[in-house]
Amino acid sequence: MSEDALILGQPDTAQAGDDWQGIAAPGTTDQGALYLALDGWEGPLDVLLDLARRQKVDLRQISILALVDQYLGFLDRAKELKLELAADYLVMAAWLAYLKSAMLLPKEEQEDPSPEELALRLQLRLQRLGAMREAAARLMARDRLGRDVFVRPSPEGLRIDRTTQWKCEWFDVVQAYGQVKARTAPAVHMVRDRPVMTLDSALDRVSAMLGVTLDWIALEDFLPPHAEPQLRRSAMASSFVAALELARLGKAEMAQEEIFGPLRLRRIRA
Amino acid sequence: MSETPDDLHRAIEATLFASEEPMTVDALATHLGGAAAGDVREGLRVLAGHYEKRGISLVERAGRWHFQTAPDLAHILRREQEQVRRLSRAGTEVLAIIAYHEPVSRAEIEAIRGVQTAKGTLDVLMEAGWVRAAGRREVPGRPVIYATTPDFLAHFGLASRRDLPGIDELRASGLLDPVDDAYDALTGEADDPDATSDSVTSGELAPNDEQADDAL
Amino acid sequence: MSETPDDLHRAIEATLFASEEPMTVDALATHLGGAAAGDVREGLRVLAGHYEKRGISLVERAGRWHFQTAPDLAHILRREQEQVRRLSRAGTEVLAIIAYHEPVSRAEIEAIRGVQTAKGTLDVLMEAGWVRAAGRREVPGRPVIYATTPDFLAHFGLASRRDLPGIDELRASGLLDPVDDAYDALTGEADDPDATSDSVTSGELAPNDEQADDAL
Repeated sequence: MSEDALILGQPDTAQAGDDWQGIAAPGTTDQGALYLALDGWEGPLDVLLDLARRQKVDLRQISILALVDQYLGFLDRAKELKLELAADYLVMAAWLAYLKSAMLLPKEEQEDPSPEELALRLQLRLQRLGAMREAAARLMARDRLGRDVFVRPSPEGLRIDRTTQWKCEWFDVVQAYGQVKARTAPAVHMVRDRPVMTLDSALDRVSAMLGVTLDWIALEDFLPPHAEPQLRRSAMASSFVAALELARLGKAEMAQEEIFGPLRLRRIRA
Repeated sequence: MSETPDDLHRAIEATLFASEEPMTVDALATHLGGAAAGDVREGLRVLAGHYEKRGISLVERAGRWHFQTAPDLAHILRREQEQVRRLSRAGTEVLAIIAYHEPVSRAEIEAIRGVQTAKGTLDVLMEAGWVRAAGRREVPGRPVIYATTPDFLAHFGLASRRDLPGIDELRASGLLDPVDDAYDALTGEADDPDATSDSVTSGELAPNDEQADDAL
Repeated sequence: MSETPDDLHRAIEATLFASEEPMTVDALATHLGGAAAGDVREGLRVLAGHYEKRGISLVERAGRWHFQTAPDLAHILRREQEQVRRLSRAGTEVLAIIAYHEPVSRAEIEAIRGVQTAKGTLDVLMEAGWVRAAGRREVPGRPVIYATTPDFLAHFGLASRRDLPGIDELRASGLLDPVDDAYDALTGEADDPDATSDSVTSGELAPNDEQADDAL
């Protein structure tokens, strides 16, 4: 088969199948002595499949007993040749020996699972491996690209040149310029005129109002009426400080009946 | 077809001739400035017919079209040095198992082959561009599963996986089913309530069956 | 020629298709196992006739034959695809500055914008055909100076640069007022590394300010 040439490391077993000369014999030496090429086998199942094929019947009809004998014979010969066998070959041998002895027992003495079942499962596995091996061979024998059929070695290739059409509106340009100018124009910082009542003016105002009467006056009443909230807060703060200052100078006295209660102020008679 | 091909046929011909890669109908339609996919498909059919008996063929592989030399002329074209990657026997078997069973996990491949798969085997197939990881199987361990690629179909001259040699027969005869399924089918699972425990027992006896059980 | 090409024609066809290089009649004859040169020459003539009206042509150049795409279909191999893209904010600003101040150097543009200008921004404007290099400024370093093109005027429908609104007009129409939104948009711009770092810095400072307020 032509695909053999493509397969590396394959023992020459496909042809040998027609002429079974013993075990896995890729050939014989001049003396006719067999030699084994265990490297070529892909494990015990591979050996079993090859042995089964040599029965020259459909894989569904193979004799498992004959197969077991052939496998055990294969291993015996390997031992004679003092070949080192991988453990899985020996495990398979032990299992097959067990299978053979079970199959030779009268039916009623057979254990569960029955040897027939084990034999059938082995057969099914060999069929599957055999099917895939055949499929692989058929696949490899197809007209393969680069071996049997060829594409153009160096096609020109299809090129798509992408060009960009840039889009921008007149207004965008003008607006962008405006924003650049606005952003980078020298900035002049001006502090806003905030409505405040200075301490001096609060002192003047509170002193003047205290001079009018000897009664207690609530601090709020010193504030300018109708003042906007900001000015009012400022006036409250400066009037409070002014009241403290007047109290310190002995010109006024302060009273508060409860925490956060209204703060009252009265002139001290000189 | 007539001796004077129409413009669309000529355009498809030229495009596929110059393309570095096989092209789908859609890719062709897009490249040809939005030709109707139906027209392109019909054009490809006509062209494939025209080239049928020539030294060049127009072929479809995995839904993508390309020109290649006629297979029967292999003998005059085969190069001194084959450009085809040489695969080991393990490589060809693993490739076949993936192609006929895809998607499959490594354990499932090993269950069929009865041996462990060398690390390099799958790598070689993936490097060749014939096999790819196709996700994970949602079973304990979440094993990676493998499938073939469009390049695989192109290389082996297959229009689709349905063209895999003998796949219908293999499927019909149950040879693509796992051993356990085939066993149950053969023995009739209904009258064999112990079938499950049996298979576990046999798994213990035959070391290689463990892998098969893992896979299932 | 007839619809069923003869074997020699098919062989020539496949050989030229798969060949790395154009081939002479002699090389073809040799490759085809010693076909008569006369037969090959005649075959090439017939094939060239067959391909005359197709999307692929068989041509002779300096005594060597090869297949090529039909010359009138060259446009299929190289398609142009146009996409419309909006000029970036940075691009628009640089364009505006060039239009108002031309000819300007890059350093001058940056001085006016207050931020560095990415190299690509000017490239885009030149690719768009709106800006051109207009010589060099005769100062140390001889920087390239830029100006707008006639295409710029045409695209924006301007008879001349004098049609651009003046600073006073911009002010009158409110375009010189700081626009918070526009500034925000600007600080988020990639072309504007200073603005970005600024915004990051202020972002870092802001939380501390808040803490300071809380403390009072």
